[in-house]
Amino acid sequence: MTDKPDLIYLDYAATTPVDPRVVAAMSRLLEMDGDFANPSADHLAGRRSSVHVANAAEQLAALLHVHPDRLIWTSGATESNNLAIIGAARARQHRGQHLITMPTEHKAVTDVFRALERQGFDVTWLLPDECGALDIDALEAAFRDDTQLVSIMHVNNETGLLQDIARIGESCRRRDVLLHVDAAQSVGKLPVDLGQLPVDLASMTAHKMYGPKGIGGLYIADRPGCHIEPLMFGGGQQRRLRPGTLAVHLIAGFGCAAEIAATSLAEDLEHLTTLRDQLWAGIRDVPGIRLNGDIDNSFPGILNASIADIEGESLLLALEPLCVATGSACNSQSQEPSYVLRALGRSDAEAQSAIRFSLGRQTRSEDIVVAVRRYRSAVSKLRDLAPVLAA
Amino acid sequence: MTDKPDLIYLDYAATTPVDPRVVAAMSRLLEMDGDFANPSADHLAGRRSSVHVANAAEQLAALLHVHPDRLIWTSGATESNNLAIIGAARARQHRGQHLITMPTEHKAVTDVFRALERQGFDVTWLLPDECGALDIDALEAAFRDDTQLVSIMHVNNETGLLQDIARIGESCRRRDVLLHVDAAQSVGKLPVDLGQLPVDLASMTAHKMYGPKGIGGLYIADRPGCHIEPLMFGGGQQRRLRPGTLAVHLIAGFGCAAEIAATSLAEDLEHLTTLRDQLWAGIRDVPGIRLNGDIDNSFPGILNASIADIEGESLLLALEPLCVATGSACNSQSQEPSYVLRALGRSDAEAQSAIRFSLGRQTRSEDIVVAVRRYRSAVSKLRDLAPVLAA
Amino acid sequence: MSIEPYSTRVRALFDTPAHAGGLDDAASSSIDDQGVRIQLFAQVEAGSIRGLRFRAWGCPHVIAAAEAFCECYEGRQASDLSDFTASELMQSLPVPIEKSGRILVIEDAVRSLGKVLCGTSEPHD
Amino acid sequence: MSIEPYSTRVRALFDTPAHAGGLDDAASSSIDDQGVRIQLFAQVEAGSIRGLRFRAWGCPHVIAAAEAFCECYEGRQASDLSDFTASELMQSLPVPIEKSGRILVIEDAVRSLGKVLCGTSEPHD
Ligand SMILES: Cc1ncc(COP(=O)(O)O)c(C=O)c1O
Ligand SMILES: Cc1ncc(COP(=O)(O)O)c(C=O)c1O
Repeated sequence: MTDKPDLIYLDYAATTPVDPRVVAAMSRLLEMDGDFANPSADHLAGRRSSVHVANAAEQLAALLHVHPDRLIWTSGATESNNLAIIGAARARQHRGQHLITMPTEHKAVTDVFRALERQGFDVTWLLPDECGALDIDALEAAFRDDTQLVSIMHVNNETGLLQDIARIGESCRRRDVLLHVDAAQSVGKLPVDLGQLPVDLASMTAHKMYGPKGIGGLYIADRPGCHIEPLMFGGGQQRRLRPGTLAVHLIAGFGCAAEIAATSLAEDLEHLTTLRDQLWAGIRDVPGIRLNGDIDNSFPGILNASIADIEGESLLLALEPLCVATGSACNSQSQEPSYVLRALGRSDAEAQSAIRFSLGRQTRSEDIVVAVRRYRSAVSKLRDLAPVLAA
Repeated sequence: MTDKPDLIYLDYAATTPVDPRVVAAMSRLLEMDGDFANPSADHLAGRRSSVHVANAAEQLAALLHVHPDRLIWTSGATESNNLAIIGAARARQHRGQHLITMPTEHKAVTDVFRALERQGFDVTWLLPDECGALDIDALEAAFRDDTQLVSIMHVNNETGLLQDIARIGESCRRRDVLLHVDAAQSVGKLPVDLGQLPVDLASMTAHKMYGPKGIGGLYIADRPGCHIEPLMFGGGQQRRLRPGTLAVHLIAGFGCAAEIAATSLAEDLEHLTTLRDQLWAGIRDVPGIRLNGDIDNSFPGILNASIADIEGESLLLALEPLCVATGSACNSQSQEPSYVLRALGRSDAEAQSAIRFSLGRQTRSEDIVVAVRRYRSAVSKLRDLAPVLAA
Repeated sequence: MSIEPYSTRVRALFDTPAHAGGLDDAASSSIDDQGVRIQLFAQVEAGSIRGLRFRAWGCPHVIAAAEAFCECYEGRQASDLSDFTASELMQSLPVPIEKSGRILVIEDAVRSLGKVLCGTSEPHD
Repeated sequence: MSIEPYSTRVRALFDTPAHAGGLDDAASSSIDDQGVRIQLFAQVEAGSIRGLRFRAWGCPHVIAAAEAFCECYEGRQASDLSDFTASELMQSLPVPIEKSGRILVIEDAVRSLGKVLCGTSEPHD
């Protein structure tokens, strides 16, 4: 599987290639001649490894404008979400068992809340508007005396929609409710100043920001009442919040990716905005097309559009060699129409025809030209194939 | 931190360097020109990634003599232990809440059982004999009608002691009790035939067998009653037992390490036995030395010895540039004397003076020569420094 | 785990469905069921199928199966249509088992076309 | 996170403790407390410390501190010993704060040596 005849990768929201500088940083930490030792070990080699862990925490902390001690390393955003939500719900359950989230969150949030419901927690699911945004008044109305935790994502992984985390966080702070933010799709791609934002817990993952898969982070604010219980138990690593041998090379890779992101973020955003606008300009006049989300209030790396009367699986095949997603990559192996788009009020048919184009640092304008051409020809091919509605 | 004046790494039980072939296999799966895509994605790039995941499962399954479908990828043995123990205890708690383990297990087992105790489970802690072995009669006597799970490690991480998993498993099977085995220190180093052994759940980790850190495995036998509940919730990956984007390069690295282990295991063992014997022959006559464990019933990669009247921290510093451990690497940041050695009946003083030498594929006979010389001179230096017991 | 969901044959049939489209002055049948829409058109001369065309809305396997059917039965006797079974397509393309329902929709469309061509009414057996 | 637990000075003092050992015909003091054992030996001529030696059982900081003490006070007046404080060693080596208890054991040993040398009894204040 080595020859890749002109694949065009437009699935950066699912995962990104690793930046060559990150690869270089990691490759020095693997073999006998590198700092591969266990960073908890009390010997020279161990201490050398621990320097890389400390550096990486500084790098990620600098990107987020927080103190490195506030960061926990996990295996990815799924684990971070689980640890934050289950951990905070359990740590505060003596105060109350009411939690608030939205049905348009990633499965690594919604499925966690469903598990908590089964354990007796009471969850309010706030419905989004038709673009996917949270209505702040609805949030205000949902608070109860026993509300302990709100979890709202920063950037939606299917539509790119941005939630107003600052306002949501202010509402939470006024009521002494914790706010968890799934920032898997925003950290490293949009400015996320956790030193300023009223956020208590934030989940992130390296593989969405040109770092390696298998390493994530959880930010835990240094505020009274902001505590979590661990999900796993073991050696005393990471203040007992997340045990296990620290994966030095992955942590260093995440740190390096964070440092690169900090310097290239503005440029990346400009690049993505230009390409996204080029893409939308190229396909917006296709009859029956409908944007999912809100182009004016979105992370520009994601464009999601449904198309009337086209079968999704055939569209995906006709789009080859474009690598795009029909739903969130994390649940695309199921054939169900996206629950996120259904929650925005799209019909099953609209949801299953949706294509998510997600762009990244290596996407070029020529790729967009091909994508536009492919999309238009795929749609017209499939329309030509379809029965004329006579029956 | 690049120059490493003749460090001698003898801490392979804490973590191993990654085999260069593993590094090569992983490096092809990171960047844009490699198969970095999300293996769950429904497009060409995703399918190419998923091939590597499937191959790795075959490779690891071949090493263990099991079907690849019986393996779950985790972030390491700590997570595997947590998932297996908490998952099985919860899945079977309607049948009974009695669990059995030993105090000489790794913290990633003992701390999990302590957490379960706090949640109302009833745990029997079986004491080892003075070498660390489980008395099978004591196990038989500990079974109760409500016993659901036994967890016993294969190779002890501090002493190298081997438990008789086959006999323990037979006892468990006779009573329809699940057996979990923490095989972090044995998989890839000793023959572990899970197709034959009466084991229901087995934890393993790549970084102890020349694979990368951050990836582990859990074997779940295909037997009635052998079910676990997940610890984390999210996308439907891995039959919902362990969600999160699959870390393709780490999985492929683990697979490659397993394949290498399968072919080099016998030779590795011979190499380690020779070196271990050389080491023990070189230091066994040091006055006051005492072996921890049982050299005739051990994984030969680990040799642990206490020494009378020597302070452990000074011994460790005097041993530089040897990189050895005083306790398990996972809890060496705490200064407490090893709880494992205490459980074998060693005094605090004996436990804190214990040095674990752990050898690996790259250890050479010359390294052992240096280790012996260093150990002898460190001990005599510190003895010379010590007050003559007059007071 | 089947890593490649489409065989080379399915891909080829889907990519260039030579029998896609309608036919004038032709017998036709059409079915809309299970999220699949199929129209078949046949021109028959002296009992032999001179032209066979389809239109389809559905997943790639449905489109490929419709094309494969046309390819196979064009030129044959109209009476042969009653021999057609979904399972021959399921195996030859192949089509994954969970999609059998969709291929049965094609079978229904073929049966119904056969009936139109042969002017027979539903056999009661 | 302090990554290197021992300063260069601590390492040097631990590696080559020039004042390790005993002294014949010397005043001495000895303390065994907090898991630390210390013995100090001093030869004094005309109020001046001509030779100072130690024996120690303890962590590297204890050994380094004992050596540093000897290095510093050899050649000085015996009466200076009463000026010695653990905190000067804590800062100059340095010794991490959680080990202060152990260095106070050295302070006690020095005090006790001072008393032996000056023949004074415990001041009651
Ligand atoms: C918004 C969001 N949250 C969580 C995740 C899960 O991240 P990971 O794959 O690192 O577990 C993803 C991506 O899969 C995501 O897009
Ligand atoms: C016996 C044993 N179990 C579990 C672990 C934990 O493994 P990991 O670091 O992969 O979480 C280790 C090593 O640290 C170990 O030696």
